[in-house]
Amino acid sequence: MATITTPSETGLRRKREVIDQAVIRFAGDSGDGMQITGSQFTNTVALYGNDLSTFPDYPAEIRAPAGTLPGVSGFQVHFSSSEIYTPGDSVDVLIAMNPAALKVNLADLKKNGILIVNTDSFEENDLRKAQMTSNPLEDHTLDGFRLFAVDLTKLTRAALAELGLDTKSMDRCKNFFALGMCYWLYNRTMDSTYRWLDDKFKKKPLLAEANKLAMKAGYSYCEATEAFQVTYEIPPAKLTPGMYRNISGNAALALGFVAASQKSGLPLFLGSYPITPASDILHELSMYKDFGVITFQAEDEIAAITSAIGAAYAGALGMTTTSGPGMALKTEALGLAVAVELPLVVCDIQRGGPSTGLPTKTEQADLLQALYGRNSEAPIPVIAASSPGDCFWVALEASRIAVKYMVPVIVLSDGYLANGAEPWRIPELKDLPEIPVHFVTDPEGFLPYKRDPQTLARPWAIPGTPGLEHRIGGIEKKDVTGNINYEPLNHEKMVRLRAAKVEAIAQDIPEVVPAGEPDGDLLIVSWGSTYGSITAALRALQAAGNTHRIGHVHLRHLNPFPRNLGEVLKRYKKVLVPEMNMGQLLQVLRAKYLVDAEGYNKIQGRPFMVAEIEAKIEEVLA
Amino acid sequence: MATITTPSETGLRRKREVIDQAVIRFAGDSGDGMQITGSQFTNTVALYGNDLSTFPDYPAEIRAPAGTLPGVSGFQVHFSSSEIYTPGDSVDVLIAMNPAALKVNLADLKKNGILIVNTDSFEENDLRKAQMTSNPLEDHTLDGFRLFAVDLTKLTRAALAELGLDTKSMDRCKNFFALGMCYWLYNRTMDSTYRWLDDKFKKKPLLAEANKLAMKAGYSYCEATEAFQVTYEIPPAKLTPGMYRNISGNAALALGFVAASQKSGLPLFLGSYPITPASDILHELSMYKDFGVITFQAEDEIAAITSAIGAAYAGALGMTTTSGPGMALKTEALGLAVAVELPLVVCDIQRGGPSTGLPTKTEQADLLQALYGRNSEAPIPVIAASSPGDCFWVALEASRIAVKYMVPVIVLSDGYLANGAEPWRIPELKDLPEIPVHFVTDPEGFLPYKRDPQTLARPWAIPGTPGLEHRIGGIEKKDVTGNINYEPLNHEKMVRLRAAKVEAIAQDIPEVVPAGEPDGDLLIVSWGSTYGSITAALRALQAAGNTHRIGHVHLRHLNPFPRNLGEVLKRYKKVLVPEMNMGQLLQVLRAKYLVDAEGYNKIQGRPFMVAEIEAKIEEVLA
Amino acid sequence: MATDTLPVYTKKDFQTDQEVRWCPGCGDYAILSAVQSVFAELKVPREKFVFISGIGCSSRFPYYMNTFGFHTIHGRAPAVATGVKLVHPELDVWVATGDGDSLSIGGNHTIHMLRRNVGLKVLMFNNRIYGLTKGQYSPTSEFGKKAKSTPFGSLDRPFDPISLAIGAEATFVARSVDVFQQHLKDTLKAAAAHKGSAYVEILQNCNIFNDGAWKTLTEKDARSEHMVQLEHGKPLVFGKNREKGIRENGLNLEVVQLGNGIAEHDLLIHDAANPNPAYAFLLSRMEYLPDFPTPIGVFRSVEAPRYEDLIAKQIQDVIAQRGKGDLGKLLRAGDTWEVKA
Amino acid sequence: MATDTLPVYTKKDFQTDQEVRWCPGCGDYAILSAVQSVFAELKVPREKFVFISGIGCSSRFPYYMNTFGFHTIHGRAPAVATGVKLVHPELDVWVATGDGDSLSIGGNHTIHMLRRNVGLKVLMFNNRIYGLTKGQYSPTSEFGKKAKSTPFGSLDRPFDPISLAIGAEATFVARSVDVFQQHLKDTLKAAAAHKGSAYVEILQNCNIFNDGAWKTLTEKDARSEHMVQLEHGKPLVFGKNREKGIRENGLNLEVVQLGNGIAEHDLLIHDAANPNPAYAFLLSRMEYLPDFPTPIGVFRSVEAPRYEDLIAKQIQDVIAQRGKGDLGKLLRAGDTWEVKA
Ligand SMILES: Cc1ncc(C[n+]2csc(CCOP(=O)(O)OP(=O)(O)O)c2C)c(N)n1
Ligand SMILES: Cc1ncc(C[n+]2csc(CCOP(=O)(O)OP(=O)(O)O)c2C)c(N)n1
Ligand code: SF4
Ligand code: SF4
Ligand SMILES: [Mg+2]
Ligand SMILES: [Mg+2]
Repeated sequence: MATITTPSETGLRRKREVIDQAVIRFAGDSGDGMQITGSQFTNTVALYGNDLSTFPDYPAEIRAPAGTLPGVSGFQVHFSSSEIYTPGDSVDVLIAMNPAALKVNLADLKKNGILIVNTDSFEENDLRKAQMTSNPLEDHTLDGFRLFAVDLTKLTRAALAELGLDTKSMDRCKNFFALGMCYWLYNRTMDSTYRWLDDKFKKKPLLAEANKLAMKAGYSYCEATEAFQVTYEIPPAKLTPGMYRNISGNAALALGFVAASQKSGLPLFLGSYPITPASDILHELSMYKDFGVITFQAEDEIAAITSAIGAAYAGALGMTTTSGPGMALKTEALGLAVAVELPLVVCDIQRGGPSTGLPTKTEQADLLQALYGRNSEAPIPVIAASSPGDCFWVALEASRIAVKYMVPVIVLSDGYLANGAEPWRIPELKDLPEIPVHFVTDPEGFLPYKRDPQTLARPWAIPGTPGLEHRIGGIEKKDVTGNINYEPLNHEKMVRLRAAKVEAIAQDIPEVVPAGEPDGDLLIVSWGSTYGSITAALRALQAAGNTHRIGHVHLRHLNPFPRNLGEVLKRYKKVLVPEMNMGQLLQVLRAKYLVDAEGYNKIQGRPFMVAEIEAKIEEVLA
Repeated sequence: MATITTPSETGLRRKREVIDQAVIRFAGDSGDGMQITGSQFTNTVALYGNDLSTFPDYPAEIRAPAGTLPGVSGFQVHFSSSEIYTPGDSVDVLIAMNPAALKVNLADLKKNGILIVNTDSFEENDLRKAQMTSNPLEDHTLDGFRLFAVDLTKLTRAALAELGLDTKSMDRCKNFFALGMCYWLYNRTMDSTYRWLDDKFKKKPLLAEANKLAMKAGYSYCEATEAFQVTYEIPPAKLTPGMYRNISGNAALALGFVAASQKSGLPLFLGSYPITPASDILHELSMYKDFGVITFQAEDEIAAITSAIGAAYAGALGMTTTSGPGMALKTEALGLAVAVELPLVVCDIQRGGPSTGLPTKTEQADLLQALYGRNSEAPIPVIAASSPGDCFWVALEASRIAVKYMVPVIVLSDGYLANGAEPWRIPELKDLPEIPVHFVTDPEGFLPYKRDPQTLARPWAIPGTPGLEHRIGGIEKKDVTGNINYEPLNHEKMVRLRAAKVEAIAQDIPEVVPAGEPDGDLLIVSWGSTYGSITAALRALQAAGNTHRIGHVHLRHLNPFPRNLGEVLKRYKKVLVPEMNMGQLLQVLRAKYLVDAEGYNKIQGRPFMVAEIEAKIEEVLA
Repeated sequence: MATDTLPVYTKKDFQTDQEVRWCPGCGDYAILSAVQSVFAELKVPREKFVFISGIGCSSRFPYYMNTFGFHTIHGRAPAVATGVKLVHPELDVWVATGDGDSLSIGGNHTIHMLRRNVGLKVLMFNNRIYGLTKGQYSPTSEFGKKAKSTPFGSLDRPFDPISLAIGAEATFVARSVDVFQQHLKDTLKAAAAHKGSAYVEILQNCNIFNDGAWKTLTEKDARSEHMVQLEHGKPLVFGKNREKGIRENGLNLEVVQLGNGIAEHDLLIHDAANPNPAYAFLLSRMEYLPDFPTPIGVFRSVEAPRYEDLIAKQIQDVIAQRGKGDLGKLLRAGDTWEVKA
Repeated sequence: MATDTLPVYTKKDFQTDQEVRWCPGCGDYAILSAVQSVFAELKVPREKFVFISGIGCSSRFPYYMNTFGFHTIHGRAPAVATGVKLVHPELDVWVATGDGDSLSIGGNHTIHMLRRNVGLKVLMFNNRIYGLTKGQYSPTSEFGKKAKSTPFGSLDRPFDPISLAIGAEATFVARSVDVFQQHLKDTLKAAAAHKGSAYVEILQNCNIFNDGAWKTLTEKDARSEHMVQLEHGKPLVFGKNREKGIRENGLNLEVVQLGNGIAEHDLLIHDAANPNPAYAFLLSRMEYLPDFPTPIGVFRSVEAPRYEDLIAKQIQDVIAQRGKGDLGKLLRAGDTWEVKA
């Protein structure tokens, strides 16, 4: 670790350490603006060129009273000079705006980590609200950390004294005082935040000014006081060249579907009923009216999906978004979509269950529901996103398959991807996949269930097309003609055709290529949001000089599986399947390939830590 | 085959063959009363002591116009002097009341089988309605069968001439003319049908008389004419001694739940929404008000199951009945039942799918939905009935488990069991299992999620109990106290506890004991309504002198599996899993036991034929 | 499209080759025939018609109409149809449904469709029974109904479909009867002409499971006594010899004998366009009062913006303000930064 | 049970140890406090109270009531509660729900519960927004509402919960306001006293996502101008100085100035017991007419048999006729035969 000693303006001599990465968490009351503070810090490090990964941690849906434990809101930023994949297991710097925030987050602070607390909010009743019996600043709770006890509130008020704001408004700026301190600590410029403040408070320049002053005050406070003996330097990362933006999974999904609509030339129709953590997709898409997006907030999840089926029938790119409980309500309608063979995309942003469960926490436990949660044999392609940015590409892939094969497609994301954000390389339009669409128009020889010999897709014949008047429905249909038909052999034929159509997609998706070793001691098979932790863990093991031959297959397509998966599984002595559920992918792999794979299951409403995966791998290989 | 030649009253000498079994099918228009005719024949042979199995084959739900193909209604009776397990693959005697009935059913008549047709209904337009271009009685369609062309209508009218009935009423009796012929053909007495007619037409003695006359006329017609050269004798079967009745699967389920209610002392509450083929359970139970049964026809399936959950919460034996599409709608509520850990029984009478599919046809394709069709990890015990009579016992077992473990239980039956009937040995009340229930009443130390150490069941504390006021809900709960709780480790603990509770049931159910060989070449594993065909096939193979060592495990418990199943699977060289789906049990067995089992799948809306299973087994063993 | 280029349709043009599978004598046949004739007269290109249904005997309807047809799942037709309409407002979308499909499992979708005023024409076949599932009572069955699931009589109070629809903000509500072909056709035309949601209750006889449910209204002689026709701008007169009428009486209505001082112009003059739904609601409760007749015809028909038009307009407005969306710009929106090679 | 053996309750007895997790300033606090005080006065043993809810901020209610409580799933509380009531008619079952829970996803269960007249007391917290999911518009949000999912304004016409309930055959319908504690308590008591379904719309302020939704009714001065209290047997008077009133005018209502010839007895005298729902429906439409106030209080309160009582009675009657069911006999019913050893 390089160390330069620089004379600072104040003449104090300080160490400046060049390090590879850092994790910083802003924590405070819901009212303290921690999300804004975090995003500002994120933008600054992003613009500077670090790789990064962030994770907001809101309180449960309802706002709890100020200062209480359930009211704590946090925002974590992991930034680095090399590629990173997660927001980080534990934090180097914790900013705690009140006792509750301290109590909730302290466990994640590294030994000897930097802890900045706002001493002004450690009064008797602050402690009581946080259910603390003694003051941590006084007992020895905080030994073993580098504690910086700062009168944030007082200092901020002092800095803003001139402006003549009421105290409430002044106190609203104290998060920017803390932000200023962090900028100083990591040698960052405050410019982008200045710009943002100017823009945000166009109408209220005084508030812009106030927040700037507070931020500067925080910065100079560190400069002036003896407080910190070190500052840190984290050089830019070598990322693939290109234009970048920071993006969350839900925002990326929304963009992906708008892109799919544009590439296919189909109007986008979203039928949705709000539910955490999927609602933001509805919110995002409802802003894109200029792209002709139709967003329909339905009376319930059933109306949401059935309206989307109606839209698809009418020739739109029909989709619906939801989470576990809502997904359960859509299963009957999913069966209809399978039977009438219309394109449809259903996004399930998974959350903790069962039932209402842990609405704001993440989980991966809807895979089996996605695969089998319908009456009778109703096969549906299922694909899962692996990172916030990947959600964009998954939306395009789902739309491509739905339209090409005339089939409903389920997209699995989760609360962690939905709210987590990462820098995303913005694609060139020309790099987006084509999504060709063909509506039949020629009545000559038209039959509703006459399939394309290659894709087995039936024709898409939309209302309004002269001469194509026809009837479809959920009752079993005669092959080719689509007329109601109860004949035994026709039924078996149709059941097998619907299955074959989905199976055929395996020919239309890439084979898997394991990361790391192509064969050897251990293969890790995973899907969804565990991608980051597992990849990071494998890098870490490698860095630590692990000598075993380890491969990693992260599946995007969960039905059908890539055609070479079975063969790849056989190349390794052991197979480990880490999942945030009780072993759902594991069960499908074992059934299909009779491979004696082992599961590693965490079902705690939060992602795997890199260290947990590392430890498990070492255990398995030991 | 014994053959006696007896002088008949008319002096004609006829052969009377003693045979082991026969299959007879009555087929006609929906309006021809074939169901009644069939049930009468069934009663008579039952009272005589034959073993038997019957299957009605109605037209699709809507009544099609008279004389048309979709309008054909049939009733098949298989009766024997030895044990039988199915209604029979093909028929020895077919009664066809009109051309449509002939067209639909002829394929199932054995070569050289007896075919009785009502020639009076083969006019021009009868043929047209049946979409026949030429008259089968005249072309050679019927060569190779023993055709008896009888002017059923004319003869019936003649027989009833005296009574002064209008022709419509007279023609309504022709099915009894046909019935009379069959009684003669199989040397049966008409007494029980006389009794039934007297009872049914108490108020209309004239109609009773008319039908009796018609039946007698049919009987003496055979007696008098040269028509038949042979009559058949099928001696009584050696059945386990006891009192018997004929029962359908749906009726047996209903009785089973009334019995469970009586044995547990809990009021029975059924919340249901009508759906084919489950509706009859609702109809049956709604007649048992004298047992205090509360039947609530809800506005939809969701209200049906949630009202049952409310009833269970209030201390009733709560249940709901449905079929595939309705089951799909109940999945969100099932998750709630899992989370609040209340006893509940959900019956899914499976039918052909996907979506509306084949509403009146049978299928076994809801197993995976029953096991996994819910958001997140929500394990539920699943039990399946294997025969109409077994439905009674399954209802009791489901109720026992639900109440003992405070857990929702899914019962799987199907259209074939629901409508099919067989003689059922009526149990003595003392042979029924006990279903002990314990409501907590002591506030001392009461905690809503303090579990019974052995069953892991939480206490059942019903509203109205002083001092037990408490709150439950679908959000994750703190172990023991049941308070809302979002802690990561508590969540994992609760998820594992709910799973462990269901797994523990394996200790409370019998181990499997294979029928046939305890080990050897081939093990057949099956579940549900395939029991009959498979058992019959194995008997047949044995009879045919098959020398391979074959075992058969028919699973009642599909979650959890009997504890020794894995070990049993290893005792055989091969494992074959016949199912009326695309391989659902197969997939679970392969995943759990890594056994390379093979599936035999038929998905045609109708049961396996005995011959199909035989052939498959021979193929596998070849 | 210019209607003069329209092929001239006959009823036949709207018949399909599918064998109709309703019971002989079912009231659905009459409704099918009326709809087919009316469609032939509507001057709408056949390919613009879409018939969407749920599940039930009534919901088999689309199979027998030679238009675009979608037989969906139980109770969800209004939601599926809403999706179709929002994507293609110019289509003429009709819904065939039953008292169970529309008011039992589908009740929520029905009231929300009406509240939004989606431009759908809903034909609700009310036979006061579940026909397809062989005869359970429905939400419109009379209290005490003995049916498959209620051998001792049902204990639910029925909905009045007209009252419920009005309570759900419906802009067009009407009632007709399967066997009154002319009245039915006129009612269908009125519905077709209405811009927003049109909810039409059609009293239909299920001769198999609920025969004669509407006898008192359909029997030749009884008819005129038990029924009053609502005609916009006309007084409410009924009775075998049109000798009786309905008159205002405070906030209520009363039945009066015409003659000796009481003339038709003294009676309540029907105003289907009355903006206040309380008026139509009052009419819908008439039949529950002693000696009052059952009204048929158009209870309410008022103008209100169609949901699909509002949605299309909002999109146009936003595009007018912002210009058509540019995907490239959208992807680059917000804070971006470039990583140089 | 004899009420004299009843413990004397105080509000405290109905509070729980659970930390209340609504936003500071939320109208739900006021409702909770009113319910707790009213329960203390109802002379019902505490263990007989059951509070059932769906999902939403409002549906967290049961956790804060020291009674039996069941926080179920979104929209299904009326169905769950119906199950409880049918099994134990003697329990005092209340439902806490919101405008989304009760009228969006739960609309169908709500109208069917009302139609059946199940003896449930439903408290519908109407904040005209989805609070728990952070601010999407709801079925009661005003047309054009800008909310999370409608940045350009919503295009749905709202339900009037009172009209909808009346259209669904409700026997008791009332409206009150979170901040009018006394009026709210009186309304809750009236609901508690009603034998059948009681549907109470409580106007509630969500100060986070829809602050001031009911300002015009709650603001001190505006209040008297925009609101009229419905009191059985009393004239409809309103205005700062009670100078205005509502009077019948044909089938409609009109706003009149009191004085110069017009006295209170000339006004409409409220009759909550009016058997014809058209009367209460008319009142529910008043607020949509220019210059008319919004009514609060009990719109309708009529007697009708409770569903749970009818079901219990049917069972008793059958038992009275046939005697209690005998399982042995039941199993042996129909044709049986014996197989001898
Ligand atoms: C989800 C679901 N639940 C139940 C059914 C069974 N079902 C089919 S139609 C029907 C009711 C039909 O009644 P109605 O809508 O009045 O139509 P009708 O047959 O009387 O014309 C029911 C309960 C189904 N098909 N799907
Ligand atoms: C099946 C299902 N769909 C959606 C949700 C998400 N959700 C929870 S509460 C709610 C709406 C709440 O609105 P309201 O009933 O008005 O209650 P409030 O929070 O405003 O009191 C929604 C959409 C859910 N929990 N379950
Ligand atoms: S069952 Fe009734 S409604 Fe259905 S087709 Fe037959 S007669 Fe018509
Ligand atoms: S979000 Fe609104 S309704 Fe919910 S608790 Fe907060 S203020 Fe109350
Ligand atoms: Mg009906
Ligand atoms: Mg609300």
